[in-house]
Amino acid sequence: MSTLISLPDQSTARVPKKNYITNENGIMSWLLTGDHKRIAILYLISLTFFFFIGGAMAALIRLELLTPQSDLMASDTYNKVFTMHGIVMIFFFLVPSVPATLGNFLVPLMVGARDLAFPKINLLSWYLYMAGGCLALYAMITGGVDTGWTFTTPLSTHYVNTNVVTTGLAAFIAGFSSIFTGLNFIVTIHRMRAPGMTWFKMPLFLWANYAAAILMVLATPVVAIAIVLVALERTVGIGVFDPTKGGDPLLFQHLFWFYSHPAVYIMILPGMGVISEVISTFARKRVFGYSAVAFSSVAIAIFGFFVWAHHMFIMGVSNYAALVFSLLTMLVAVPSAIKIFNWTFTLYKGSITFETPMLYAFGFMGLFTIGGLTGVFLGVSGTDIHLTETYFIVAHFHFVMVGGMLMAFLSGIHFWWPKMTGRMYPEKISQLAAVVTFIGFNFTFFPQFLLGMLGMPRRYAAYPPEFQVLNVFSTAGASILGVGYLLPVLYLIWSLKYGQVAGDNPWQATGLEWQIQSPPLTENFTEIPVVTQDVYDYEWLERQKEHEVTHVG
Amino acid sequence: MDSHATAHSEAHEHPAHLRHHFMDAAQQKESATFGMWLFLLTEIMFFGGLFTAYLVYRNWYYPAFVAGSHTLDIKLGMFNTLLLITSSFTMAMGVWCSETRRKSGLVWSLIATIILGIGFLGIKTIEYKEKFELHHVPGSSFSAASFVNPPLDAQGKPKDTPLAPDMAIHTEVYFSLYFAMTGMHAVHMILGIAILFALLIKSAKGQYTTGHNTTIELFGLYWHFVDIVWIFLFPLLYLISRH
Amino acid sequence: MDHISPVLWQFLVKWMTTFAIIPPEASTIAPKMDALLVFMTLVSIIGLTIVALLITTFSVLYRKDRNPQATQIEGSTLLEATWTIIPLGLFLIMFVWGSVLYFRIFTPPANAMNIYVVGKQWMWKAEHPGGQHEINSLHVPTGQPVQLTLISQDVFHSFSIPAFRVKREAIPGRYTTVWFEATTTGTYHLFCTQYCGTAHSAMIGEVVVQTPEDYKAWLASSTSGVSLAQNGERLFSSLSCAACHNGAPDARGPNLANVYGSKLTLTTGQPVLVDEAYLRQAILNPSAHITQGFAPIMPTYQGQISEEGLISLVEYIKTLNSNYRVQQTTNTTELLPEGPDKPGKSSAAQGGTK
Amino acid sequence: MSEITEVPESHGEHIVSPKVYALIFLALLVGTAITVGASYIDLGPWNPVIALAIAVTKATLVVLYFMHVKYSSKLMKLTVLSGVFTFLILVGMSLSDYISRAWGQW
Ligand code: HEA
Ligand code: HEA
Ligand code: HEC
Ligand code: CUA
Ligand SMILES: [Cu+2]
Repeated sequence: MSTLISLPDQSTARVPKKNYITNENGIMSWLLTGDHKRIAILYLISLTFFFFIGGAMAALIRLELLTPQSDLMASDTYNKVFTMHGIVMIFFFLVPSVPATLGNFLVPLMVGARDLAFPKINLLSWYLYMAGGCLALYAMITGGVDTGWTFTTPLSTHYVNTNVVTTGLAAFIAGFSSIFTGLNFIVTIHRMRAPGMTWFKMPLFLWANYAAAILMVLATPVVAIAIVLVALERTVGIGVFDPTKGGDPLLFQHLFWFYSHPAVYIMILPGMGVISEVISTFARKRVFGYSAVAFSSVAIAIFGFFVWAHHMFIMGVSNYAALVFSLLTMLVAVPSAIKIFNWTFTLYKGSITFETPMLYAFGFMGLFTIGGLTGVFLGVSGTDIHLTETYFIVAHFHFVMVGGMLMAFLSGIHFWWPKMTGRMYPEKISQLAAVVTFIGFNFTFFPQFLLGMLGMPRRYAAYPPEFQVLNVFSTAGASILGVGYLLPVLYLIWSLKYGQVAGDNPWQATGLEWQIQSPPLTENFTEIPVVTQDVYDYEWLERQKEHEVTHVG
Repeated sequence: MDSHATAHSEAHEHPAHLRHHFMDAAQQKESATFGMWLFLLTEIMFFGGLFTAYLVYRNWYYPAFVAGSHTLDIKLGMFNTLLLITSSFTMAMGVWCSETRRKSGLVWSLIATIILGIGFLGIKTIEYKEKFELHHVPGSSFSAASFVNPPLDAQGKPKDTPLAPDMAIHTEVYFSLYFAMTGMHAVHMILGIAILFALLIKSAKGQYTTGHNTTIELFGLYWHFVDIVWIFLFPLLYLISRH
Repeated sequence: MDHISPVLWQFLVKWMTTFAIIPPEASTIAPKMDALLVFMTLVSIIGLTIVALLITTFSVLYRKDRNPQATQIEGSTLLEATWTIIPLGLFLIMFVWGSVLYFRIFTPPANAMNIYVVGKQWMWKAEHPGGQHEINSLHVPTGQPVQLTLISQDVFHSFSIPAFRVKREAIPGRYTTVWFEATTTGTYHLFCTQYCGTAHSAMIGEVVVQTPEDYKAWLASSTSGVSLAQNGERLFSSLSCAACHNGAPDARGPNLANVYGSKLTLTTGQPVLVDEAYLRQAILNPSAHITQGFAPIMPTYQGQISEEGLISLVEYIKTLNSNYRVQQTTNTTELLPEGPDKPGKSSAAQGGTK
Repeated sequence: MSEITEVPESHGEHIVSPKVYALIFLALLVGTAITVGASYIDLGPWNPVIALAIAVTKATLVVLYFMHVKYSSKLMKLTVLSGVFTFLILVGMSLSDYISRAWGQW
């Protein structure tokens, strides 16, 4: 099968001596760096760490669910485990995943700037992230927390005596880290585009991150205040959510989901940005319906604010509110469909190759479509009654978050790895990992749809024996999945030293970031580029190459 | 690369405050202002959660909110509003002074702002203290007794209409919101005053009056925002059904 | 099949023999829910297949080996419109259909029999009107609409019967309702599906659907001898409610006969419909709704009556359709040896001084 | 391009004069007085409406003049508006649930 990868002659090629990694040495040069690329690397390392913490929790969950009884751990331990799994995976892995690593690395490169607008705030955001993460781990070690990641009141305020306040504080701090990232992106994209880089010449990755950043800035503070009120209720005893004092516990749900629904789009949008870049590159084609894809990102961001109460359909919201929120949920699902179809048609008349990032992107398209369509099952208020709070939800959100976003994240990491490190990973093994992940994923989470249809409730340490068979499938799948995730870590680390030298543009991609050396210089561009070519202009790229050849020859 | 003439050449001398990744001071300043505004948006949403809670409960427990509101001292509240508005004015003058490079003007404006801010917090402390004494602080020591049997005035008539006991206990919701809202506001004031001190020291050394005054302007935005929050808190908390 | 591990084999056999992707349909709403679910599943499968087929076809047709040179295409407004409008249309059909279902499930019919369910960490208590109590189980007859009135004593719980396709959250401080009409006798799962703390997964039970005759027999065999209304009557007298609500024209409190289901006018001029939720509110937060013509003198009973007690009182007031019963209660009060409850009385006195 | 010697005014930035500040300051004081005054008159349901209307006016003045939005770019105006908009979504759509909970009960 023909491939796209064009690496320089390995016998003579070198990773450029002067680049952002070698620019300065010593641990302090990393910990005090203002360089967006180094901060991205810091994030990448710490995120991976938290992913494996969360993954270990997932492994425990799946082991416990191997048998119907709660025999591996008592139910209170199980509750702590899935709570920590959810909190770590959401707040410390998935929300910052693509924006904080790839976004930090690429936003300035793609707009043609030397750095993000506020490098110090960017560094601060990493420190906040770490502080929040460490606090969460501390809470976990010193007794854990068992409210579920949703902190449901009045359970979290009055009926558990675990580390709710500490964990809440951790999420609060992580929230500010996310706000600062978003703020930085918005300002950078608005104010620091290189000359000629108009809005419609921006890669779709930027549009997607821009939309996600809007959500980060506007939605996160609401969960912050909700958490503050929970903490005050626990410590001081104020009565805002406490039904015995006349408060309404549903109000907490409103405030929490006002953030946490947009948060799911914070999680998916940057991933969608990655997919746009990857599909376009490996189909050698401009993204079909560029402006439709761009605007659908913004539409998702805006409509994402209007649908939060679909998490509360059976919780006692008014039936009429349920009607409205259900309708709006249908509307927000459409832009995602638009994107899927546009990516599909990008393949039409392309010249397609199947490198690892592309395989992950295909995985994304299939799994996200399933996850998204099952989201519609939940958004329809009638069917939500049967499916809510069952494994159907668990399957839905793992399909969109793991099958969708995590796949997109891995796709992006593989895609930009040569740019970040200057080295290639072993292509065959990475393709294998992508396939293993896809298979393992389906084995793990597809049975959960069936479990949910059958009515198995989520957050159960013990369950009726008739559900066991499907649970065994799921656990078996999870172990395959675990291997699928372990592989990339191994060969990516390996490639740092032994990987082939990648050259500036191994994929012959069009973005500004590919026209500079890899790894880039600390200042990114020796001269700020003036953008004259269109976005995804492969013809321009061809001419460019010819030009270079004749120039050299 | 297709990129030729750069918009900004390396050899060009940077002003001291211009950071390397900006093309020019205008871009830097615009970015900073825009960033500050985005931060203020997060603040709007942060208080938005509290306002939502307030509106819900005010509709549910209107009599309790009226009674709770009547325990607040309208004179102190008004005086505090005055202090805060004035401090906003002095802050605006400070920005003007730094724009027009009047060093002593800036210093004095900042001092005035600090004094007014501290005055505000001082009065807030007096008000909080009274709430403690009356057991109106939510939590284990809260007591709604004074709403069921309001204190009598000189003529032996109750000062305020008594509440039924079941409504009276909901004054705790009012006071929870009162403390949460004014407390969050006070936290913002305290942070602001701390920053003001830092600004004061620097401006006394002659900074911010050399043409690079972004910091002062941004802080001004923050301070005015805190003022705006109070502009809403005052009528919402103090002025419920005063007639 | 010897080479497959026997355990695995066992599992497979077990699964194949009991293979089901939807739980039994045991209520009138279940087939309706399933029809929508099947419709949505079909649409989803078709949509997914289209996407998957397109991707595969394009990947085969336009792989680099076959098509070394890509043709640049800008986009197509017609196509964009197509895949905006078609999914939107389908989603809207689902929305309308689903909303009809939603309103049906959450709007009990007038002739439904009412069973109260109280959730607490970590058990379900069901209270039948006849005074039958059950814990972690629920007996219902076939062919009869049953309304559940749910409330929680502590945190959110969720009462879920997958075989009936209904589920409703029990929330603290407020009644919620859901209804169903069972069709097939049998024993079905009852789950608490809202995470409610340590023993959440133990908050399960069974729903026993019986023929009306069996149900009657069960009712007769498990009665505690005191119906909810009778228990309520006892509370009504021991809490000295009758001191004010004695039905006399000059009574301090309004006449409670026939109040259930009627429309009252509040002092604010607003009309309200008196349902269970209103009655419960009226006892706990009397001053929240003052009936026209009365002073806000009724004391609150917050913290003095358990949720079960409140349910009994509500049931009692619902059964009041003449003053006769109240007068009887008044008389029983005098006959009762232990006399009215102390806290009730003292707060009543306190309320009375104003 | 920027030169150190250049005065910042030449960036096309608008400096609001103290006179305007003083005027706004005065308006705010008057606004406060009116709110307090209005709260002592019984206007029924209009009391909170008036109080909020005045507060909104005051806040708008602060935003436009003290915070220079009147003299800022379209982007800045849009930013402020989008903040207000999201705030209204949060409050409005949450309240829509509370208001309609009792619907269908009469
Ligand atoms: C990345 C995260 C992510 C994403 C992107 C989504 C996307 C969506 N989600 Fe999901 N959701 C979660 C994460 C996510 N969700 C999580 C974590 C929870 C659980 C929280 C908890 O309780 O713990 C949850 C829960 C959840 C609920 C609450 C269920 C309940 O509690 O009862 C609902 C209800 O409406 C819902 C709906 C949707 C919808 C409609 C979308 C839509 O945006 C999906 C749109 C996409 C598509 C529709 C697919 C593409 C469409 C096509 C290709 C068209 C096919 C063609 C035809 C039909 C013709 N989600
Ligand atoms: C980004 C988000 C994310 C990700 C990536 C995952 C990943 C996974 N999740 Fe998770 N999950 C959530 C977010 C996520 N989850 C959330 C939000 C909840 C809800 C929590 C709540 O209810 O409050 C949840 C709940 C949840 C449940 C339901 C628990 C319950 O309701 O009772 C289950 C059950 O199967 C599950 C399984 C898994 C599995 C098998 C994976 C796999 O994809 C993970 C695969 C990875 C590995 C297996 C790691 C590999 C590493 C190793 C093998 C090394 C291990 C090291 C040691 C043991 C030292 N998750
Ligand atoms: C001190 C007198 C008093 C006592 C004791 C009292 N009530 Fe009342 N009750 C009233 C008055 C007066 C009203 C009408 C004003 C109002 O709605 O608060 C009322 C209203 C009600 C209503 C609402 C019906 C309507 O027409 O508005 C219910 C239900 C009710 N009471 C039940 C009870 C129960 C049950 C008890 C005992 C547990 C009780 N009351 C004890 C005085 C009393
Ligand atoms: Cu009760 Cu879960
Ligand atoms: Cu959602």
